[in-house]
Amino acid sequence: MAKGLVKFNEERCKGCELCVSVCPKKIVMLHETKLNSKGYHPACVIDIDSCIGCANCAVMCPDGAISVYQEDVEKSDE
Amino acid sequence: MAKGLVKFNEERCKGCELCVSVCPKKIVMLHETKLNSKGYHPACVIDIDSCIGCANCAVMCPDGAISVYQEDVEKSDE
Amino acid sequence: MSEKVLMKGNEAFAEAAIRSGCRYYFGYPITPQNEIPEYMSRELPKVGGSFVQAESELAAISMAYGGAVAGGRVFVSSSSPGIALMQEGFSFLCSTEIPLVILNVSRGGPGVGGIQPGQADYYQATRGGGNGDYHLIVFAPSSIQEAVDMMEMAFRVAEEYRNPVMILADGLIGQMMEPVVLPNPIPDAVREGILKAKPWALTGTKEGRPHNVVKSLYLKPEELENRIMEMDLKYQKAKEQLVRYETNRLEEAEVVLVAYGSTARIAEEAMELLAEEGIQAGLIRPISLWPFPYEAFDKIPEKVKAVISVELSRGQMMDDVKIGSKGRFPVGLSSRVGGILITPPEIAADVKKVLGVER
Amino acid sequence: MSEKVLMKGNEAFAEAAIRSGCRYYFGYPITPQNEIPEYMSRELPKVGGSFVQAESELAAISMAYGGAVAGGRVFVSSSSPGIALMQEGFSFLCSTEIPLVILNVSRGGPGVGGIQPGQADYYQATRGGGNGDYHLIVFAPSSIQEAVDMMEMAFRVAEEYRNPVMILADGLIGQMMEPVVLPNPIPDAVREGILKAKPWALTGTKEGRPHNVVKSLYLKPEELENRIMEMDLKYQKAKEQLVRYETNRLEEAEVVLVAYGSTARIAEEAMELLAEEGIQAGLIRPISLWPFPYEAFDKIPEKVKAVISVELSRGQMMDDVKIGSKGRFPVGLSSRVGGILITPPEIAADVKKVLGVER
Amino acid sequence: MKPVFEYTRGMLPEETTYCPGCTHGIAHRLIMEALDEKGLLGETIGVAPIGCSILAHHYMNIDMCESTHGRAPAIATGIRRVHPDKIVFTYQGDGDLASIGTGEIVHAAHRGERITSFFINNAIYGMTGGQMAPTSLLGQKTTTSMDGRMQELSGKPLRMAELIATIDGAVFVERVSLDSPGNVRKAKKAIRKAIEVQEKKLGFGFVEILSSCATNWGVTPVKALEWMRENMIPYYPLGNLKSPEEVK
Amino acid sequence: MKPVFEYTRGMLPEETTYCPGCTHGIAHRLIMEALDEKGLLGETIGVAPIGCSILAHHYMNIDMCESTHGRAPAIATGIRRVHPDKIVFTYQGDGDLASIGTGEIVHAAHRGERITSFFINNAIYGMTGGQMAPTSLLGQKTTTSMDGRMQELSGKPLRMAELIATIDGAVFVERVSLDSPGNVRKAKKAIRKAIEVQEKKLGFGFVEILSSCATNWGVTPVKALEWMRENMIPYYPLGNLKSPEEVK
Amino acid sequence: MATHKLVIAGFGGQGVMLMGQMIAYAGMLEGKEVTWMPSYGPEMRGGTANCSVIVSDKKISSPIIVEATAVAAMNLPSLIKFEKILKPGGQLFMNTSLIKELPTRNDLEIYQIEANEIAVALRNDKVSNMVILGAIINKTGIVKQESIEKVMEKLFSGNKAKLLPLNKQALTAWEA
Amino acid sequence: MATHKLVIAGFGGQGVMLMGQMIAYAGMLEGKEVTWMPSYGPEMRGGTANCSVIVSDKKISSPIIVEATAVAAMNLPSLIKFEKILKPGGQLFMNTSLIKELPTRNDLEIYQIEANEIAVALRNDKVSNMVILGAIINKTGIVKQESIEKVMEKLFSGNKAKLLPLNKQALTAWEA
Ligand SMILES: Cc1ncc(C[n+]2csc(CCOP(=O)(O)OP(=O)(O)O)c2C)c(N)n1
Ligand SMILES: Cc1ncc(C[n+]2csc(CCOP(=O)(O)OP(=O)(O)O)c2C)c(N)n1
Ligand code: SF4
Ligand code: SF4
Ligand code: SF4
Ligand code: SF4
Repeated sequence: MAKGLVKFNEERCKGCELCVSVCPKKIVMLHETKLNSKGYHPACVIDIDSCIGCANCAVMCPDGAISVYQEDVEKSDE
Repeated sequence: MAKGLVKFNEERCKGCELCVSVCPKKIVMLHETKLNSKGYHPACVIDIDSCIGCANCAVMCPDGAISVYQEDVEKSDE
Repeated sequence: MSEKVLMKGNEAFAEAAIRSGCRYYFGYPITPQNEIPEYMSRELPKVGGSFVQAESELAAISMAYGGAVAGGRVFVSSSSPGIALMQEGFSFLCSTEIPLVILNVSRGGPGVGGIQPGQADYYQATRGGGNGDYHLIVFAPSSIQEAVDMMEMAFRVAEEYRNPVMILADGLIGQMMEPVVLPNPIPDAVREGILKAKPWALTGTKEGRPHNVVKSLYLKPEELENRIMEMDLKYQKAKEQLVRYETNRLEEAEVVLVAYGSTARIAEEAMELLAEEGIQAGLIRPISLWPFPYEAFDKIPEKVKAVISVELSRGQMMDDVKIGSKGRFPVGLSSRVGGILITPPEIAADVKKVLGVER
Repeated sequence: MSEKVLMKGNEAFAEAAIRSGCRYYFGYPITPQNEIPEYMSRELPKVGGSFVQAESELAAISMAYGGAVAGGRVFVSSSSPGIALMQEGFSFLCSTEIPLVILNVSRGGPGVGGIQPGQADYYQATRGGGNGDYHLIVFAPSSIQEAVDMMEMAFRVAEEYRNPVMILADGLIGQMMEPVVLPNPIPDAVREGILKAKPWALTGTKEGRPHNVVKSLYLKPEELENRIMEMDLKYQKAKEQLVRYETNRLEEAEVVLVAYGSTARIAEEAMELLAEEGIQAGLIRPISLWPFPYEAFDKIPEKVKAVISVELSRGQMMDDVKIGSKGRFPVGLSSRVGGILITPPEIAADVKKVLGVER
Repeated sequence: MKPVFEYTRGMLPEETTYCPGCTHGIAHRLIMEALDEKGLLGETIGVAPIGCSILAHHYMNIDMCESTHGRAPAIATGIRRVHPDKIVFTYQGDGDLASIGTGEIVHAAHRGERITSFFINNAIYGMTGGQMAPTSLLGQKTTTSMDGRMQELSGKPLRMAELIATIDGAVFVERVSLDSPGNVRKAKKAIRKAIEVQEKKLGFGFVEILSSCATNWGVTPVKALEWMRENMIPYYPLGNLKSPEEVK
Repeated sequence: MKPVFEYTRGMLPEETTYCPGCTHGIAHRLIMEALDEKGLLGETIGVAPIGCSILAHHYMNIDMCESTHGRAPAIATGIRRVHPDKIVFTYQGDGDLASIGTGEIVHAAHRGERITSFFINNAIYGMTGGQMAPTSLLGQKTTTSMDGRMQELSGKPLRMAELIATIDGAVFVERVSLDSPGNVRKAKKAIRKAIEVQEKKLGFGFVEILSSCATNWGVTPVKALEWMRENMIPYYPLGNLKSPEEVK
Repeated sequence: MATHKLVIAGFGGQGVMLMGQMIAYAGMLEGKEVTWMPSYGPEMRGGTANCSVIVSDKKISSPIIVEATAVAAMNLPSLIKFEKILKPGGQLFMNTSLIKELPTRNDLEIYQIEANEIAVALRNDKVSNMVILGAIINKTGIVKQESIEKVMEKLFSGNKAKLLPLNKQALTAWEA
Repeated sequence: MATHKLVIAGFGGQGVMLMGQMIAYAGMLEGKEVTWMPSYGPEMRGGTANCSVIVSDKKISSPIIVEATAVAAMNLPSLIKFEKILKPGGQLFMNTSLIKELPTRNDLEIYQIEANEIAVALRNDKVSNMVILGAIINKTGIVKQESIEKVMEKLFSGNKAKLLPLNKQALTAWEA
């Protein structure tokens, strides 16, 4: 399994949960307590180790709040 | 063959020759000399005896200038 | 008379139209008047009427013409850019002499502009953008109550004059809530009589009368001129009979404010502020914008130092204020635009500037 | 200067637009201006330009906006009801400050009306039916030559002011033929420079500059007010710099005629008729209808007994004549409508009636 | 002698102002004949377009009004709401219906408005003197396409019947032609059916009627019929595109 | 670490004013990504509609203008004539394109105008607060159809892609949806193809993009995606309706 | 005379527009002030077409003719419509090939021209309008014959040049 | 005081519109002059919603509030936007469950209400707006509590009747 890394721009997040709903690993959630300056609970990843870097969350984010990176495939293969 | 009779309202005629062009017996023509008050040569029938009463001329007349009658079928049959 | 209710202006307008016997509404959504089509879509079917959400304002005014040509009491509403799209229709309706009532809940322009209240559709309403010699009859209420009270009159005038009547409101009285006493519904018998009183309406001949024809094209200039002169007579009559206005403290005034619609309410508050400072201001409030109450200006005492047009536009009503003033007084402007409502202190300040009073 | 040619007004207007550097024309057929799209469809492709027959006047003015927003010199023409359909577009063009030239070859209204010449689009042109505070800049030529000569100026003014300019002609000068000297085509270099002088135009960023945005919506009232006040400044400047008019024999006059466009030619003949009868008539001919030459009226000598608005409409320009006259003189009307051209004897008769002169 | 063909009393005695041989006259007559035969002349309200046939109300012996250019289907919608039981139709040219009035015809169909639109497709703007219409054929010379309509500049002609037929609310769609007695008779049948659809309150009906404009095509009326057969019908195939069970 | 997904520089850093979960944001991004990948950001001119996305120019990093309501395809036509070699597109909602702007979209297609129209079908009027659109589904509750859209009153929802596909000048027509990552990725492909059609000067391109409006549907953004799958996609089948050989 | 005001009227297709334009053109070549104004629009379809031509030494204020100095009527409806606007003593040109009636006024200078017959005699009945044109310029002096011939030379050039002699001939074919 | 000018502002969805309408309604029941004016349009989507309520003994000329006698701020952006328009000494109601900051002005009468916590204590966090409403009428006297209760009785009738006791309770839940 590929290994992914997800970065959130919390200020842009509107807490819509689209990312939450499409994560195949169910590791994206809204932060329970944190509020951004717009007053939304921003999304975050609760178990980054399970992330496979599929980028589904980012593809569905209407607000450009998510970037996804993957460990270099060669590296992880070797 | 049925026997027809065609009446022209010459004042309404605009001399377009649509009736002329669709008569299967080629017996409709524009009057060569007569002019109606609009200045058109009105259509007329040159050989009423050949008329079969198909009403093609009237069907095509855009100006309601033609009426067509047919001898009663019973009569002509008897 | 029914009891007082607290209602949003737009909904009150819609309800008043229904109570005035309107059974047909055609409209296209636009802020700040969406409560009207929404209300009509719910309520008209309940009284056997018909609501159609048109595909555009052009279609809406055309459907309205269709409904009215068929004899119905028809109501149409929109807001500024939507009204701009109806100009060809208005000219056509006037030329065919088809009555209906149009409500413009106006907002800031030009173009898309903004959605906050504005009064910059004064030219549009009173001079129109349709082609040719015609006039809409235009009334401008300054409260929900006044709007509601004038609705039935608007339908009657439209039908008597066979001319569209426009009610020029704005986002302020459309969106606000105020206690209002709704008029009683007109009796069914009266409502049903309306169609009968329109012998010109298209109802099908039933082969019992010559066919009715409603037309706008007159290729022969002589005929067209006759039609226009006939209409002109009607418009002259309107100038005699339909002028509506209020004046306030004109006699004592040293300065006169002219304001219509929502702005008149604010101008009244400004008058009080000025009075506190010892400046006597009078008010002319045109209620009919076309025909414009020019005669009100004859009542302005000679001593008045200036007449000030207070409007949420860059001096559109000022033209009529100048015509009314006939050069007797300098004419000034007090205005905010873009959806900003002018405040009483701002009006007072403008007045003092014009009068050259030290602050 | 080229030699004199005999040309139909409409074709001369089209050719003059091309020579003024116009390369884009969008239009929808309507009598009496069809020769313009027809001419453009033949000639524009020859000079590398583009003609599109739009699906409607709404589409035509929208395409025109598109062409102009992209930096092109764009020309649009129509006639009265077609112009009515463009009102929303005009308001939008003014709000986005996009320059172009519009020609109204006006006919009789209201509604479909007739197709003979009329001047009943005065309100439409000068007060508009679009929403909000905006103005078209309007010029009214009284001959084909004048129309042709003002074309290039119209494009320049439109671009300098970033505002649409309307040329208000009528079926008379559109349909008639007169000898005319066409202007020389503007040099290619100048024409090519036009686009460069429009840093706001949408040309693609080439990623070499921040993106250009042309907009009309301002949801914040403060921003919208600022925009309107900026435009207002521009309109004030226009009032100082763009007023155009002619006067004729004002000094000796005992009565003053005010007439524009084709009607001014007829009024001049009426002046001669009156002079033969010993009545001295002067003439004010507004060439710019917006801004209106109010200052011309200050030149009217005090002794003048009446000012008469001569127009092929029911007293539309009369509003401006009244504003200009400031109550100094009674204002009368001399008019025929419906496509009928007023004649010099009719004008003379109207003048005498106003003056109370025996026939 | 029994009458085989007499001018319908649906048409008023007025003579039309149409050019000699203009098939608008035939189309008018067919609609009025159909209404008369069904006894509906007194129950019908018509809307005339802007175009040569703006004065249709001069000739048709029914209640009628003029319209703003292209808006007839919206106007008919308004009439329909006030008179739910009358027959309501629009009569429109190709400039009126297929150009400026595209939105109104599409949305009358979309709402399934119970009206009938008779669409007179003569591939040109008649009234204004022969400009290109959306239905002008490729290569056809008009006053705004002097070298013939070119696809690169103006696209291919619009087939309205096919377009309207994609809309669910349009339940009856047929294209007919007035080029010959046979086709005129077929046209009549389609018109009758379209009216039946309305009587039965089934939805929106659309009859596209290929028609001639000898004047602006620059040919004689008889040649114009030939041109229809040789050029129009091949591009605009005749026939029924849609018909509800109830009137099949 | 290699980037799998970074926000495209085609989008400006501005935050959008769209409601939480509004898929307008996805549609914006996809178009900008496609343009960026083809190196066309500097060569593109866009036309924003009247609708929630009127401020698209606030977010898209290209030359852009606002339009009058529904007229974007006519505006794009004007732009196209002045800049024959740029990429020109319109971005329009269903009120804008399928209602008031019906005439303009049909005729841009009819002329085979070399532009691309991105049609955001969210089955409602968003900006004005949830009125019925021509694309609202039967039974769908809106502020002007409180008891749900009824066929008798308002007809059946209009399928624009199918209608446009009947027009010869429209050479590329596809319907896509933004309800799931898979469909978003397919949408992106269709958008790329539509832009290619324009680069190759083949004709008019139309991409209908099913989109959500949680706010006016009165559901959560996640439920909105479900509603799309359960209700919209069955009525508005996804897929390509038309594609020229050159981009297949 | 300082100002000629001529109305030419007939069926659409009889070439009345062209006749008027030729006179206006010729007037312009002579350095005169000229205007030409057509009737226009759909009413042309059924009825009559006409144009007004003014040729003058002075500036022309309106191209519309209220009182004509001359009228050319190419058919009966035109005669009926336009004899009324002639000034007393005005000149009336009638194509008597098509008009069998006489005008009702008796204060006019009337020229009856069997234009079609004359044209047929020239072996081309299309030039009947040029026959009338010749009569007009001959009797009114509105423009000179050389000027009209110059105009004809411009008009009938290129592949139409072969029509020039016939047209010139038609111009002088009518003898009063 | 003769004229109360109250602005209530917060997120869309916090019920600020309803709060304002209830006060206006109550004022009307008391025979006062009242107006209610909402912010409207698409800008509500992202930002704040607010309404202005005026209750007065005199005719009200404009429903727009230039200088407020009281402001209720349900979130931080609202506080920032509206504290400015309070007249000196004006009353400010803050929902301190959501606003942790303090206003910048120090010439105001400030009421801090932990509305959400109070509502949660009542077992329904949806009534936090009624808690604030109670505070407003209690401290401003804009309308009487009985009047609001009458309004509530109209509002919560039929199948909503079961919500009435809770809402009435919320009205008096806050103790200064
Ligand atoms: C708003 C408006 N635009 C344009 C016109 C001019 N106009 C009159 S009829 C017509 C089109 C005629 O063509 P068509 O609809 O095909 O009918 P036809 O005359 O060929 O029967 C046009 C463009 C008008 N009257 N009003
Ligand atoms: C001429 C005109 N009519 C109406 C409006 C009001 N209006 C603004 S946006 C809109 C429609 C919005 O719906 P849609 O196109 O579906 O876009 P969405 O907001 O759903 O993205 C309307 C009717 C307007 N601004 N101008
Ligand atoms: S999809 Fe984007 S905006 Fe929505 S919750 Fe996830 S990160 Fe936030
Ligand atoms: S079809 Fe009618 S109008 Fe034409 S020539 Fe025959 S009778 Fe005359
Ligand atoms: S112009 Fe064409 S459509 Fe119009 S009446 Fe003549 S032939 Fe018929
Ligand atoms: S109203 Fe609907 S379409 Fe508009 S931004 Fe909100 S969710 Fe998107």
